[in-house]
Amino acid sequence: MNKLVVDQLTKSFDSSIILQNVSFSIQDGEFVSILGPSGSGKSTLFHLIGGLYRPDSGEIYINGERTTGEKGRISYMPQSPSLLPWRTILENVVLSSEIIEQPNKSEALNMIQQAGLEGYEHAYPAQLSGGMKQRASFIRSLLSPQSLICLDEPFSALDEFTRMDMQEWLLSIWTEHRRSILFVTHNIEEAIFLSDRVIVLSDRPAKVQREFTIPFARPRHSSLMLTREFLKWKKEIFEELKVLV
Amino acid sequence: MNKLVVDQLTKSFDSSIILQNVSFSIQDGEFVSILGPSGSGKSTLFHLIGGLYRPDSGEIYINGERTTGEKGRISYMPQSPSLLPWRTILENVVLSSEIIEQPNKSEALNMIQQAGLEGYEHAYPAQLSGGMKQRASFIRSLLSPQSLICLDEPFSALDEFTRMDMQEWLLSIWTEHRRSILFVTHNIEEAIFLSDRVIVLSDRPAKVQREFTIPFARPRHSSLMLTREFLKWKKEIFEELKVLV
Amino acid sequence: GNSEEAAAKQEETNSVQLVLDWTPNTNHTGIYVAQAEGFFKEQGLDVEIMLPGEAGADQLVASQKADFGISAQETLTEARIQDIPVVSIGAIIQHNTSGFASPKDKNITSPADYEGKTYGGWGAPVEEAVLSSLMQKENADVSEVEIVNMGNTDFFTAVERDIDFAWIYYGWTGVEAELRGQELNMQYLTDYSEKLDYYTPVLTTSESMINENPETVQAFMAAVSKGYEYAIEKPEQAAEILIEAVPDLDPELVKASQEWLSPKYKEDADQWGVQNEQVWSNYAEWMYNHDLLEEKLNAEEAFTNEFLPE
Amino acid sequence: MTQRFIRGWRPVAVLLLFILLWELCSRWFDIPEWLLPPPSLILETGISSWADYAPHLFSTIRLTFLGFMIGACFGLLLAVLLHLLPSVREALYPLLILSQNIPIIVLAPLLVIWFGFGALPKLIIIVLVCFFPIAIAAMDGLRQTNPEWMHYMKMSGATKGQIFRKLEWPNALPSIFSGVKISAAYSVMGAVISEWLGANKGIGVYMTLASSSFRTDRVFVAIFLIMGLSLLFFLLINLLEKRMTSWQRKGGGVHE
Amino acid sequence: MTQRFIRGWRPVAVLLLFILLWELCSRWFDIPEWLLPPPSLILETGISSWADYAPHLFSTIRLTFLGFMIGACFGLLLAVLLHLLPSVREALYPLLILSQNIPIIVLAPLLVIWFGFGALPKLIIIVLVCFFPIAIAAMDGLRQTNPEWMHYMKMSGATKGQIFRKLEWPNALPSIFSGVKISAAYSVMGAVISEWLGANKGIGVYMTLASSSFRTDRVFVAIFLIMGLSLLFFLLINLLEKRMTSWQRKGGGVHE
Ligand SMILES: Nc1ncnc2c1ncn2[C@@H]1O[C@H](COP(=O)(O)OP(=O)(O)OP(=O)(O)O)[C@@H](O)[C@H]1O
Ligand SMILES: Nc1ncnc2c1ncn2[C@@H]1O[C@H](COP(=O)(O)OP(=O)(O)OP(=O)(O)O)[C@@H](O)[C@H]1O
Ligand SMILES: O=C([O-])O
Ligand SMILES: [Mg+2]
Ligand SMILES: [Mg+2]
Repeated sequence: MNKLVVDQLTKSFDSSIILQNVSFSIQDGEFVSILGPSGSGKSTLFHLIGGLYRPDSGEIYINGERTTGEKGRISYMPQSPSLLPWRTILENVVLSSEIIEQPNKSEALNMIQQAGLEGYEHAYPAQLSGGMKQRASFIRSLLSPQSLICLDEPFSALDEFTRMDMQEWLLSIWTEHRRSILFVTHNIEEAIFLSDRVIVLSDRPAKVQREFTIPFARPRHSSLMLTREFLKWKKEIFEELKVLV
Repeated sequence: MNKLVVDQLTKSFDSSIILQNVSFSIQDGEFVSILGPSGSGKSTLFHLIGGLYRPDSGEIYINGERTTGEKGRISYMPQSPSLLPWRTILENVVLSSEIIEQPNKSEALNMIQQAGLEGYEHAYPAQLSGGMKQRASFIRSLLSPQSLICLDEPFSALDEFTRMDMQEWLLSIWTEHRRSILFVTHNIEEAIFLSDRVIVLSDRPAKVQREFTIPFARPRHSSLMLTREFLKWKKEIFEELKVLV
Repeated sequence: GNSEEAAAKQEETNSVQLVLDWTPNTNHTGIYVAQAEGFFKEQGLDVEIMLPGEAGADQLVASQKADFGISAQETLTEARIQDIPVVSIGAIIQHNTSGFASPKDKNITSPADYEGKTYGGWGAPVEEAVLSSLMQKENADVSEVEIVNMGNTDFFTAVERDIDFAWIYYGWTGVEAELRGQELNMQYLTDYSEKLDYYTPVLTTSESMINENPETVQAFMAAVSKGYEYAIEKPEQAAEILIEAVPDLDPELVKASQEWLSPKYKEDADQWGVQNEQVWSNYAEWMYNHDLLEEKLNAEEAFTNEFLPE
Repeated sequence: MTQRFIRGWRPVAVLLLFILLWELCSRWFDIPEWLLPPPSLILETGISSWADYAPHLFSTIRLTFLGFMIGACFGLLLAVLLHLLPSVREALYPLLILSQNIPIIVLAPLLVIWFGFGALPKLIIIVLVCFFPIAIAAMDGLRQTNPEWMHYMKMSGATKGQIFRKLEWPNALPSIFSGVKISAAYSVMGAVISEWLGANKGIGVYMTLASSSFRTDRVFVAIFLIMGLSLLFFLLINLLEKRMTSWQRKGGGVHE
Repeated sequence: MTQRFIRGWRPVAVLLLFILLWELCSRWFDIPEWLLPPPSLILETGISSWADYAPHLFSTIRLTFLGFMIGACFGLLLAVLLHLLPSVREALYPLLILSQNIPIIVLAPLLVIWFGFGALPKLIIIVLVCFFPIAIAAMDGLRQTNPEWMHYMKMSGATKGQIFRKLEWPNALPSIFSGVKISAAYSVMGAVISEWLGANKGIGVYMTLASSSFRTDRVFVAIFLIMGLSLLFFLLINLLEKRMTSWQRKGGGVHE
């Protein structure tokens, strides 16, 4: 079944077209990454899926229902952490679940620990480093009960090791709970390592330039990244992106 | 001559020690990168060098003068773009030079174009994508007349190609104007490719774990990254960081 | 010496200021007549008429921010007890025209009827004392009256609601009632107690004015007397003059009020403005006896007739 | 454009409705005119006695405008000063509160005695009324700067003056306008109250005279003038605000 | 702690200095007591006539407190309502401005006719005075939410109510407190003015009587009571603000 169908989306701001006839879909339980040049419209695409604004034309279907312009259908991690400064980290991470149901504090505390933020449960966002805020925002999206998770560059502010930890953690959660994930990143390796499919968006106006289906079996181990097959994929996607910039 | 000397810096927040006896120096015209786990204290180090707050102990010397706690001695690009929402992009990028001297608008316009932001000179920050804001913030730091530039993860929100463009551009400006650069990044390749030296900070409390002097001749070409020598360096630094996390 | 005096005189004769006690009304007609008919000018005076606003005429006169003012005997008595150096230099109306008024349908015809009724006042102790004085004559008990503070609410509004009777000046509010066709019952203070027949309003000046510029006071009173004489003789023309000077007043009310008030300015006195020491000491004594004054008033110092024209 | 036009008419429609209701109530319940005259009578009086009150009106407008300007400038200056000198702020803040609690009845004689009957004491009263909301709102706005921006400015070596001009001031503008709007709403009333200090001209005087001769219709004409004036004033400031914070409607703006 | 103590005493020191100066001026320039009594005399009268004014004082405190509470709640409620219903806001905003320009002199008779001489009309006046700064400041604060946070909340499916409770309200708190402080500063004076509507008790009554019998010292005792009261009130609200926005002093805080 299709978790998400994006059908011929077009969106412009102030007469300049940002997205033009973008179409793709995500299967139930699928992990799909989006790659594309900076400013091409990835975040805008998320905003449309999340119902923040309506597309100029085209439709969005989630779980088979037409949800164009409807909010509250996805779990969302924005590109900038967007933590509320008057809430502690614990209060911030439960926000997404608070909106929909009774928040589960013990699960939240557990996740905070997993993300390496123990000791900061009761700190305020201003007391955290950039990467720590990003992890808090990440936890917040994971704690949402929604089955489609849209992550907008979730690990951009993390060092390689913390990033790898987070990636593995994300994969384990994803496998365990069979959620569908739409993932924006600028890191090609990350996209290949995590995804079932990688979608490459072209520059403004953004169209789906190409889709890659990544064949690696799961569970994947980080050693995968050193294999020749992996490097081949990396190179291919790299070349695809190169022509765009 | 030493452009910057950081001497036995110690800093704690609320009784938890963040930096402990951190010492290093940067030669005039040198390009030094700092690597370290998320939350280790890299941004805090920048804040101390910039004089935002005083260290608990230790001293900072810029151009041979003791400048501990003095502001206005460096050009600074913060980790989050921190653009002023009521200023257009052009007005934002000239802010750093406005503070010190008469801003040079034509140079600014030129740089905006170089960064791929032409057409957005008169847009407001809210109209830009995450990566575009980061580039604007980057331009702002380059337009400052200060000779020591501190960049805090300047390219984290950029796709690989835009990032490479920016790196090359940064190097060309650096060579041309012989400025000294202190560069925080999470990308090991980027650190090696750009730097004369790479400093690895340990996790909290952060100390200088190790310093690597990168021997590659300049000008460097991106093909360098595919050489075995480069990969050897990458692996060495990778291993050094690995033990920290 | 001489030239200084002349210069001083020159200055004073050029301009003096008069503060009213309230907004302009028919109590002030003589002053506006003197202004309009040039009586002040004849005396070499250029008079500016000011409204007091919140600033209170007595303090302004005492502090010489204004040279002359309008006040009333009861106020001036209290002021003098507090060592405020103001002096009354002429009674504008010979007898107290105030009293307790109520709409006819309330059936209040004598102070005895106040029992069980609600009085609307402004919360001053003097009110209860006056009520009590009136009611005692009829063997009624003031404690049977409910006294409510009605603040700045006007008479007509107040009696529409919880209030049965209030203290008014007939010459303005009473006449307005006539114009509205609202029939009133009125008990004048003077009908019940001689001691309450005090002067209200009066013209005032400061002690230092009297000491330093007696000629100016003399000249001022000469002109004002002439103005009030005119108002007594020609009420209609006088009313027109007031309406002309203050066009924002209601002309109907001014005319009717003037007609009612003109004969009362002088009434039974030999001359407009004369004051009797008896009146001053009587009322002060009454106040003192009712615990409304902390000390006894030296009545002689409170007023003077010396500036009235021959 | 037409949409803006329609939106602009909404409040006008509500006002008209309100006035209509009032007129109807006056007629139905037969409310006496001396208590609450119907709008039609007020309009009539307003038109017929234009010549009577025009000089009063202009005098009040002049006074209000001058007083508000001085008051706003004073409030802003004070806020800036107290913002830049935190130790002075703490010492003077309570005095600001006290300044709003000096009853006119006490201040009036003192002001007249010190400054006579001229324009000065009246201006002082309007300034006293107007400076306060601006000062408080501006101080609060100036304090609430995004710390990230502040850190950037400080590390870039911006002087106190530059931080103020380039960061704190533009950042505080919405708060300041909030204060200015409150002040503007009070300014006309402040002028009217100040006229009770003793003036021979002004809407306040006109109203007092009308009230003392029981001309309720004229009292209401005065009120309508006061209200119209302050509304006009408010709209002007709103317009200025829209112009000066136009960036808020770009991008970051309101999608819905 | 001791530092806080020292900071708290700074304004007190300024006040004491001011009072000292006043006392000295009174003596040097021999200002008559009926015009401006020296602080020493005011203090003396204040102590000796405590029994006289205590009931007045308590009556005013009760009235102020009740009126302010109702006014603040009303202002907040109105702001929230108008914020959540933007079309109603545009229609009613001008009426809010107008409400601040109804002179008490006009309102008073109407209130008396409708509600008599009880507590209700007085409360209405205090509410009228207090609700406005709160309503304006709250509306402005509620509008100024960081669009990033707003986008997050909307996309997460937060209802209008949730956005309000979890985002807009806490975000507006500093602005709201700014309004509440302005209102608190006005509330005592509002109560005193409302007592002119007709009251048998209250500082306003005490002051009017003192003034009409030229007891300037008592008038000043009343003023000091009014000021003291509003200062106290203001301090309480400041304390509450510090508690409710304590996060502002953590981390994001003021480094210097
Ligand atoms: N509110 C807006 N008003 C006007 N233009 C906008 C607005 N939001 C986004 N844009 C424009 O839309 C384009 C795409 O922006 P978007 O944020 O979707 O890019 P992105 O692909 O997420 O880039 P990045 O990788 O840098 O985050 C940009 O050119 C941006 O200028
Ligand atoms: N204002 C503050 N108050 C308290 N703790 C703080 C404050 N600022 C930073 N810290 C703490 O200092 C540590 C280092 O923070 P810093 O921002 O320097 O990390 P960083 O190395 O830049 O991390 P990142 O790579 O995630 O940006 C963190 O643990 C953070 O919680
Ligand atoms: O002082 C008054 O606001 O009436
Ligand atoms: Mg983006
Ligand atoms: Mg950092």
